[in-house]
Amino acid sequence: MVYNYYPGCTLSTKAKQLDLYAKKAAEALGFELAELKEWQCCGAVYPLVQDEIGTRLSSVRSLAAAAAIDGKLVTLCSACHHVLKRVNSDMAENKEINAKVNAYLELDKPYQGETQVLHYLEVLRDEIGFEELAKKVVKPLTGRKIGAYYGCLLLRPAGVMQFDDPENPSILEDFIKALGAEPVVYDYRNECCGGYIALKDKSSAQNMVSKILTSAANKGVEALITACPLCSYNLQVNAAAAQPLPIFYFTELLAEALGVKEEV
Amino acid sequence: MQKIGVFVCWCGSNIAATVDVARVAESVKSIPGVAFAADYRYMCSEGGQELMQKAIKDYGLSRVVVCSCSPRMHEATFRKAAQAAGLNPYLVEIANIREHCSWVHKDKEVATAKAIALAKAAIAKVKLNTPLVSGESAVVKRALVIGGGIAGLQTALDIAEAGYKVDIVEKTPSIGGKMSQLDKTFPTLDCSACILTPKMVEAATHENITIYTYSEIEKVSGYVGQFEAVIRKKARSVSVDRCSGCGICSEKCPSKKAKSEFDQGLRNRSAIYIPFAQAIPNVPVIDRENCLKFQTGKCGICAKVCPAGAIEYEQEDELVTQKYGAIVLATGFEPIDMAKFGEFNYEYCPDVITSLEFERLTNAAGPTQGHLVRLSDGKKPKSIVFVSCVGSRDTTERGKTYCSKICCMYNAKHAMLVKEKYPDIDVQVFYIDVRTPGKSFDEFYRRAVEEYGVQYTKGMVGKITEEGDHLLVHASDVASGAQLSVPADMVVLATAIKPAADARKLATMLTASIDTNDFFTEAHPKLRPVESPTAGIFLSGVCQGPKDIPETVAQAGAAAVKVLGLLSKDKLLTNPCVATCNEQTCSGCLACEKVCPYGAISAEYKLVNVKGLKERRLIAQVNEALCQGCGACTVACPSGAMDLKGFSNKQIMAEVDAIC
Amino acid sequence: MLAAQSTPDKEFEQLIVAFCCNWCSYAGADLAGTARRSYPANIKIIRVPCSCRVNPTFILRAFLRGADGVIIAGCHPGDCHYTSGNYFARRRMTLLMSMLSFLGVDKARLRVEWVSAAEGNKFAEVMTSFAETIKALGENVKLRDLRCKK
Amino acid sequence: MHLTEKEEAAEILRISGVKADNCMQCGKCSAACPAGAKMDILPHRFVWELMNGRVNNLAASNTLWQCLSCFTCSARCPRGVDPAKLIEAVRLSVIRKQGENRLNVDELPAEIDEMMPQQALVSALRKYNK
Repeated sequence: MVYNYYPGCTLSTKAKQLDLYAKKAAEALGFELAELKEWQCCGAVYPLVQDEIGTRLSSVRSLAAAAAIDGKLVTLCSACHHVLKRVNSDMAENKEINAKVNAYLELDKPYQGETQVLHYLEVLRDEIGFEELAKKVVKPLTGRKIGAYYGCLLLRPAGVMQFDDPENPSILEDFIKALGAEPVVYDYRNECCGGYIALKDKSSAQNMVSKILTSAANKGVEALITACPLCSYNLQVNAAAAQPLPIFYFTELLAEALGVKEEV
Repeated sequence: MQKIGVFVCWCGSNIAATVDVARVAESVKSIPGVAFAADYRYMCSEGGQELMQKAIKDYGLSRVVVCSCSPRMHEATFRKAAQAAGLNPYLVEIANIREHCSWVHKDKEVATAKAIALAKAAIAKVKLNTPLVSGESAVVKRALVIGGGIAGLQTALDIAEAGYKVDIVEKTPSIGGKMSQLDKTFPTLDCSACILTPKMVEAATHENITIYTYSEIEKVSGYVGQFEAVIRKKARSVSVDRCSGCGICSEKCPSKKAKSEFDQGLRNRSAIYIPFAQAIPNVPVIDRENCLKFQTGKCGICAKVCPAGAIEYEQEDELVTQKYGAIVLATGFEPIDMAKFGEFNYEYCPDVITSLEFERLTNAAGPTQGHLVRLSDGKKPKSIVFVSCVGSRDTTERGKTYCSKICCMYNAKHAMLVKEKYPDIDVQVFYIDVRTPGKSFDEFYRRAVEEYGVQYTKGMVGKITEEGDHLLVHASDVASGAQLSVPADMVVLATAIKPAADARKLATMLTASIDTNDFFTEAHPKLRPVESPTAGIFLSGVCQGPKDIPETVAQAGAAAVKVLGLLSKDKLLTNPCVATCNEQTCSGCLACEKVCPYGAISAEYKLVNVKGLKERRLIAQVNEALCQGCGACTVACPSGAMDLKGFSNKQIMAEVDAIC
Repeated sequence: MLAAQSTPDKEFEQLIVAFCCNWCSYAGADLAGTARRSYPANIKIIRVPCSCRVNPTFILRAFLRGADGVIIAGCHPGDCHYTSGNYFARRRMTLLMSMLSFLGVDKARLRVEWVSAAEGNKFAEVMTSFAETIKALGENVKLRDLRCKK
Repeated sequence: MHLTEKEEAAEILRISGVKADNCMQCGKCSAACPAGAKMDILPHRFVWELMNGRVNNLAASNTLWQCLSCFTCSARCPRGVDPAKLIEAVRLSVIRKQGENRLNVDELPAEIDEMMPQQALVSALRKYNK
């Protein structure tokens, strides 16, 4: 199986590991991530108002490109996934946005939101299956207490993202279980890390991150996993007074459990 | 030539403000057959009816059309009025120019034109109406009440007291319902069990009442006055006759891991169990899923210890068939599931509980003997937060759009009971609005604030987190516009209520209407609140909509009165709008028989007059007592022989022609 | 896609016939009235005991007489007052729709909807959306008996 | 063309696509807003002002710059109102005016560190700059 793949800008620079481990793990699991030829930055934040058309265009170009191949597009970065998925939903549901975007882009075939945007985790859960994944694990992470840090963008708004229960998600816990480790549920796993506020107001980010880390540590979490480069950054850099925890991209643990981490 | 009278109602300004009623009357006058047309302020009033009756006599009217509100509202009224003036009641047609016209259109021109079109359709139809005569059917003098909570018990008792037989079918092992789980009741704070148990005993000992517990309705057929229900008596595995209720079996039962349904899962029960001390009947039931004897074949201890030899492992479900004149639905409610509301941490924190769990926790007969303690560590809480509207007034797919109605009052009750017993516990209630209409209700709530010092904060709770050994309630204070983080040892969620899970299944079985929330629909929201639109089906208690105990009891009594009104009749008039077969054209193919849901059509050899010759042919025969008048057969009939009285092919075709 | 559609020279006066079953949809229409939920006035309701009472010939007759659309509204599946009438209606109307397609008439001119007695809002929404569909489809020219044209 | 405050509020509601009238002021959006500690106008209050046709004090509020678009408010609202979209609409109405950018490109180098991902820079520029 070959999936169209949208890496996004951060995965080519600061978050290379997220991308590399994902590709290695995919190989071990028997699928391939084929990078879209000419993808552009998704814009990092979803334009929340209806009259922002220009900021939706780059996402639509990638979505349309995937539609022209086989109609599936796999993402890894939470932000890219969020933006692509929501813009895609606008193209399918919002007549006004659809008409304006198509009028501007003049694609060969008007784009109607037909591409299925899949997060890498959804590929694992829905296309491969965690049970299958568990069978392919060669170095189970037995005894490790891992906390899933979901953050915001994968889960909310649930109606559009259709990813998991936004208040009580389980996909990452099931993933951790499949790798042989012990998932630890803590209260702040779906709370915001502060995101881009780290630029303008570090203390806000520090306040939020310390709540997350403390909540996780109190439940006995030994390491956190995430799918988002910005979350990963905040959790590491803005820990402030809280006890720091090792932060991994989920793909790194995946590669480790599949025995392909060393190859990177 | 027909002489048709057309009466256009103003309905005060309800119709007249949007429809030019005079113009409607004027414009139909020229239609052939219309002998009289007039408009009147209120056709349903005595004056309006007199106007119609006078016109029938003065003009020798043979047909009547009333342009007014929905026929579902006043068709019966106008038919009766016409009948009093000597006209067959089925020669009256209604043009619905209120609900379907004046109330949904704003432009007077447009609405008037539509009203005229609807009047013309009714005139076209009424020309083809034929006089119809109702048949009669007998009434079985016995009522069925589905549900043995306070609603069902009250309805059954009222019917039984009037001298009629009633059967109560309750799906759990005991009657009593949700009220038996409650500790105290608002606004009087009297003990729930103290007022309920006497009623349970009264019902159980009443000579006119038969109670089927641990039983469910399997099937219902028939119609008003003549229902037939099949009741499945689930195998109790214990003989009701021999058991003395001593309880040794439960005590000795080695399987004690099942969650007690009655205690909301807060304690375990044995596999053979009586749900609660005052249960009626006071006879245990074996929960076969958890019984070692049934699961492994080994054990059998209960049979060995039972001094009465009442244990019957070989018992099987039993089906009882019974005829009833009327059926009352009293299926009650249950709290919604908290699974979709992860932000309240109900799944992970034992000290976040629902209000019904709180009732069990404060009940002297409950799992803690009434001692208010935390489920996590058994310690007495120093502070409790109550959260209102959890899932109520929620238009997202997580919750219920309606107000659950009882929560504001029980929150005040719970808060007050805590303060009364433990003045040192801090109690805070978070609310969106406090809704306390009802006798002595607002006074009750204010007492919690003014006398007991319960802190009421307007604002919703957004998240509950665990911080060490206590909880942190993240809420907002809407009045001051601030965020609050309130430490609490226990949080009680006032969860929305929803109709019992089997309501939908019963609605389908009984063809009783149900709304989008699965509450049973009443025949009219104001004027017929305890009747289902389906004749002979009545509604009692929360299955019709959220209610507290006083309202439930009042409605239960009202439902009983309606049942008595029905049972006191010896005969009922049947709907004369039934199918009829034209023997001349019937080919005897019996396509009609296959689609009839009531088995009302049979085949019969008959001598038929064909072009002057008598011929013996197979003909479809309609049993008018069984036919309910749906008309399925009329469409299935390939020869067009089958027709429906009151909604005949010609009549509907005439309406189509008049409209198009 | 929208641009491909030609706009008619002038608004045509649509005519829509709605057959409503007495127990659910007619009551739903009543509720729409009680709740003052507006819908286009060119929808005229004919009361039938059950959606299964609607003979396909009534519908064809309406089209012949110049109706631009016909809608059958009945109880939700499983909720039929007569247990199974709406299932008959559904099957019959599916067949009628394919016949309409065969005749070269857009089958969207005929619609079957389930509206319960409690769904006043839905009744108004369904009628409004059907009227929009018919408006987009334009006048019923194909099936109309031109001699019936008023 | 100069809009009155009421017209401006109506315009905000239009471009946001949010039905603010569905709000019943329960305050659930504000209750657990992770950025609420530093907001001068909490989300429920923000919706309330717009429902009542007021926008001027919202445009001057720091809520615009504190909101992180984490959508916690949107996810928990029992009435399907989306406060995050309303905040974004007002924020845009401010930075679309000339000279109102909150973050300029030349300020960036001073704010970033070695580890900071591109995603943060792009997001911040999108949110604070037009």
